[in-house]
This record gives sequence, C-alpha cells and structure tokens, in this order.
Amino acid sequence: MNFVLAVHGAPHSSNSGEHALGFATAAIAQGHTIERIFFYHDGVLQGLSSQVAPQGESDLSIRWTELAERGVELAVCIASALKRGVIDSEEQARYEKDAHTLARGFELVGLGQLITAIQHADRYVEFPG
Amino acid sequence: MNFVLAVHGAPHSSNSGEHALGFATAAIAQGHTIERIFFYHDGVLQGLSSQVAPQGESDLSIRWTELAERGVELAVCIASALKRGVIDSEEQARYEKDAHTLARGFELVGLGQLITAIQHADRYVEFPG
Amino acid sequence: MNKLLFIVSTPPYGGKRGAALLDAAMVAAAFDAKVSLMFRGDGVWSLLPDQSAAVIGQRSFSKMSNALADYEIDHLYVCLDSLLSRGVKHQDLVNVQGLNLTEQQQLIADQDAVIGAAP
Amino acid sequence: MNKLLFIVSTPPYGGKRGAALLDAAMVAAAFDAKVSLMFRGDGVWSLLPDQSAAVIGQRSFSKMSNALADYEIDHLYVCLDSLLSRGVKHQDLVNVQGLNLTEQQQLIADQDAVIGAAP
Amino acid sequence: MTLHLVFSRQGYESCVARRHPKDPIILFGDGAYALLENDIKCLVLGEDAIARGIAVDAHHATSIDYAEVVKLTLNHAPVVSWAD
Amino acid sequence: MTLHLVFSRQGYESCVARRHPKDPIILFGDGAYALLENDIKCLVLGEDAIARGIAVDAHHATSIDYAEVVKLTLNHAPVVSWAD
Repeated sequence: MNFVLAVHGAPHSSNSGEHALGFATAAIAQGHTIERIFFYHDGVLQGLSSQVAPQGESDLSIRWTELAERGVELAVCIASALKRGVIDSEEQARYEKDAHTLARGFELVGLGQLITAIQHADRYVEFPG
Repeated sequence: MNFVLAVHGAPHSSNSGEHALGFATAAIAQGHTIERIFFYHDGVLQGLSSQVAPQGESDLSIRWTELAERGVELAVCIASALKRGVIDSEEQARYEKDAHTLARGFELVGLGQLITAIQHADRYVEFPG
Repeated sequence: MNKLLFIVSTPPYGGKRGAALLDAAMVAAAFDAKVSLMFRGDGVWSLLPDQSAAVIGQRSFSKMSNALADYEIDHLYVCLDSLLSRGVKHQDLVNVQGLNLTEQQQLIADQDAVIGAAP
Repeated sequence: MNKLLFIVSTPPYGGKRGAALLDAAMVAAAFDAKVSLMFRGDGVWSLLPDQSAAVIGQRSFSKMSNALADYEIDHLYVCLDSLLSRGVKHQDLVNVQGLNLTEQQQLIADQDAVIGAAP
Repeated sequence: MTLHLVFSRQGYESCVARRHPKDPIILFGDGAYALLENDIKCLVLGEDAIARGIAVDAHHATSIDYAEVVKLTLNHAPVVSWAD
Repeated sequence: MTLHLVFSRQGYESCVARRHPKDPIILFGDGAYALLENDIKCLVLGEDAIARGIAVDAHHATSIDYAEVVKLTLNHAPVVSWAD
C-alpha cells in the first residue's frame, strides 16, 4: 500500500516527529511504500539544520536522514518554512539571508505537492503531536 | 519602575511577540525601564535570523532590533535555544554546525540571568501567546 | 483519493494555522479535488463578521473566506455544537451550513482523507 | 522580588515545557529565591508514579521531581480540582501538598512573581 | 492586589477559578473571545478585540490600550498570565 | 470504516463526539491520559502509555505497537487525527 504522511508539530514541543518515524519505519518493514512525508505548520521545524539535541534525548535528525536515504521524500511546505526560518540556498539568496538552514535530506516544495501526493496515495495519515 | 518581560511563544504561531513589543514600547514611553526581555520555550524562535516575514504581515524582527538599539537587553535562554536551532557563532563552532542563526540584537544567556533579573526588578510580566 | 475534508479547529489570529489550511484547501480545489471545509471548536471564530486584522498587522480572515467561493469550494460547514458552547449565533456568521455531531460523523465517513489536526 | 511561584500546567512529554520550568525553579532556589512550585491542569500528570520515558527517548519526569528536594524547593503543591477532573488520586502521587482553588488564590496573592504560563 | 492577564478561552476558565473577585482581568489576543460567552466585568486590549470582530461595547467590558495596561501593572502585584 | 488517532485529552473529547460507536480509536502520546478518566474500549500505543506511567491493563484498553497501527490503517479509511 502507498502512504502519504503529514507532520504538523515541531521536534521540541510535540511528539509528532517520533510518531511519524515510528509509523514509517513499521510500514516500510511490512513492505509498504511511503510516497512522501509532508511537513506543514510547525512541522517544518523538523527540517531546521541548526538544532542541537539535548544530551540523553533521542536525536530525530539522524532518523530523518536515514529515512531519506531509504528513498522517502521529505517534503517541507515552502510557505510554512519561509516564515519559520527554514530556508534552502536558493531562498537564502533571494531574501539575502546570512545562511541556509534546511537540513540534508529535506526539500522545500509547494502545497500542490501535498495535494497530488494525497490524490495518488492509498492512505493519508497525519501526526499532529 | 523597572520591568522584566518574558516571551514564551513563537512569532509564527502566537501573538506573544506583538504583545511584549506593545507593552515594552508603552512602558518606555511612560519613562519606565525594561531591564531585560527573556525569551523562553518557543519564545526563543523570535531570535531566529533566517525567518522571512510573509508579505502584508508585520515583521517583528525590525521592531526587536529597534528595541535592542534603545538599550533593552534581548536575552535568549540558551538551553531552550540550542534544541530549537537558535545558535550564536560560539555554539556553532562548539557543535560544528554550518551556520549561526541568532539574529542581531539578541544574546544567548543562562537561566540564572532570568532569575537575577526578576530578583532586581519591580515587576515581572509574562506573554505566553 | 479525491474526496478531501479540511477541518479548521483553531482560532484565526493566535496560531495562524487556519489561514494555512485555507491555502491548502484552495490548492486542492485548483487540482480538481472534491473539497469540503468544516469549522469546529475554536475554529468557528474564523467566521465572525467585521474582522479587522490589519490593526494587528495580519490579513483579515473574513476576506480569505470570501475568496473560497472563487475557488469553487462549495461545501462549507460549521459545527453547531461548537457555536452553541461559544455563544456564537449561526445567523451572525458568513454563509455556511450548520451540521450536528451525527451529520459530522457521516461527513467524515464519506471522505478519502481528512486534513487539519492541530497540535 | 524574591518570592517566586512556578506553575506547571502542561503534560510532561508532549511539549517538554514542564521540564524547562523545573530547571528554572531549581536555578531560582540556587539563587536563594523563596521558591514554590505548583502543578495544575494537565501538569498534574507530571506527578504520576512509575514513568519510564526512556522508552520514547526522553528523561523521566519523575526522576526530575525527585531532584527537587535536593535543591531545597520544599513548597510543592498540586491543584485538587485538576486531579479530580482527570481521574487521578492524590494518594497515588509522589509527595506533594493538595490545594483547593481558594488556597491557590491565596498562594498566588502572596507571591512577588508567578512564572510559567503556557501558550 | 493581583492583576490577571488572560490569553485564551481555557486561560479565562483557569483564571476565574483562582482569582479574588475584586482582582482585575485584562483579555489579550484569543482571550478576547471570552467576552462572547461570559458576562463578567473585565478589561480587554482594544486592538485585539477589533481584529477579531468582537464588539466590546455589547458586553460588560472596557476597551484599553497598551499605555493603560502598563499603568495597571504599576499598582498591582503579582501580574499573573493565564493561557491554558 | 473510519480509524481515529487521538493525540490529546481534548482530541479524545472531539473524537468521541463525532465517531461511529464501532470505529476503532488509537491513543497516541498525551492521548494516552484519556485512559485515566474514561472507560471505553480502545487501543493505545504501548510505549507512549509506559513512558507516562499509565497502566493499560487496569483499563478497558489494549496495548499495540507501530506494526499493529500500520495494519489497522490497511483496512480502515479515512484515517482521522484528533488533537484539539
């Protein structure tokens, strides 16, 4: 079966990332496909590269990178991302910012990518917190 | 009178910044002192330099910079900031990150700075949302 | 999957999630999805008339809701229970169909996907 | 201002605000403030025994609460109304004094500053 | 005397349950919606009510601006914020 | 048949009011606290209940893992999440 997942919460103030990672890993282990994970609202902060995980707490960024390397597309809503400071080198240049802050394995996409992914998928599962 | 303010909410998902800025501006206009504004929890995201304000919405970062130039100390809790990806050049070097992301006018401080500021102030006013 | 329900359950100016969901709903309509949009919980405040968000430096939500018609989102619903518990009168609101809880259960069961949970 | 009340009103592992507030309370005690700490609302779940947050990659909140005694925070309170409405029994909790709403009003009025509002 | 700042519907409930009946309350942001379903005397930040389409006059509330908020903090302590 | 994922106490209330009595519910994260104050049959992500000190056996609930969550999504649609 082909899934689209959505992550709506930030890493530091929700369990949204853990839940999506747990679900995705289990689905892949059962032979299903995760077509795309869509990061929306505060969920885009999952893709902020400058985060430092506190000692003794799990570091989600490593797990996201692993998932990307297994072919899962980590799609970050560009409108939600820009206003929250998650930008790639293209947006950095456009808005004359000092640095790009999008973590490796993630990419900025428009809302159309969410909609078409849902249209082509068998199930849409949302992880708000 | 001498105030310490606290900002607990992010710019894009609360009105915490607007409320603190409105209060601080009015207090200074009346001749009072804002000793320090302390950014805690998601409030540290007010100091993330890579944010791009959406067209047609007010850009808080300009107003924070103005307040800093008027002598108000914008103190960002370092523990809350690190895990949310708000880092200065020192922390960038320590954790080998690609970029520093603390906006001009803000500084990273420990929790002790919040407590001593409260102890020396006449009023503590918190803006959660 | 082409029958999509968007649910707005948060107030319009505190968290700004509602505006992002309206954007998504309009894009979905532009991509020929069959779009329904429901307001429930604190989201029902999005429908109050006479909003003037410019005074706090934001876009007014009521203007965005007016734009929905242009995007051919014609299934606009509001939870009657949420209105009642918040002291909002249905007749004061912009044009939107009221649903009781059983009708909402049926609306949800009819969808392919439901989008919008707030944290 | 030296009489400080910290209020934890959010659950321990979803938002992680409670842990940050405990850190602040301990620093305040180390700086010789007169520190009180109250749990109310969803914050009362912080006090449940037998938490094992390591299974979800976090620090257990119950261990942090145990550390409070070492920092000489001896005024630990919990809102009895919040316990009642959440089906939590006071006697099941780690050692903490129950307060009714009127006692909380008095506790708040006695402070120089109150810290902890969650968004 | 304590001054209460209220930032949400839930914050309003939590505050009212724990305040002295004479303590003033100021509604900020989404706290202004509490006017729609309650009938107690309180203050509200005018611009937040206007932004949200809430008619302050129709309720037992008084609209104030930031300058008046600051003045109220001068003769009240502690200042307590409620958002949940 | 709809599958409901619940992520908070408020989400639980919103879900129960709008679901068909036969639709299954899975509690995630802070949604697990709903077990303490309710007595309906539901499923709960085991690790989230354990982390929070909630004894699943003492209630009318069944503990499941992520693999079982995935399996439930295969024969239910839509999958609806509730957090407020």
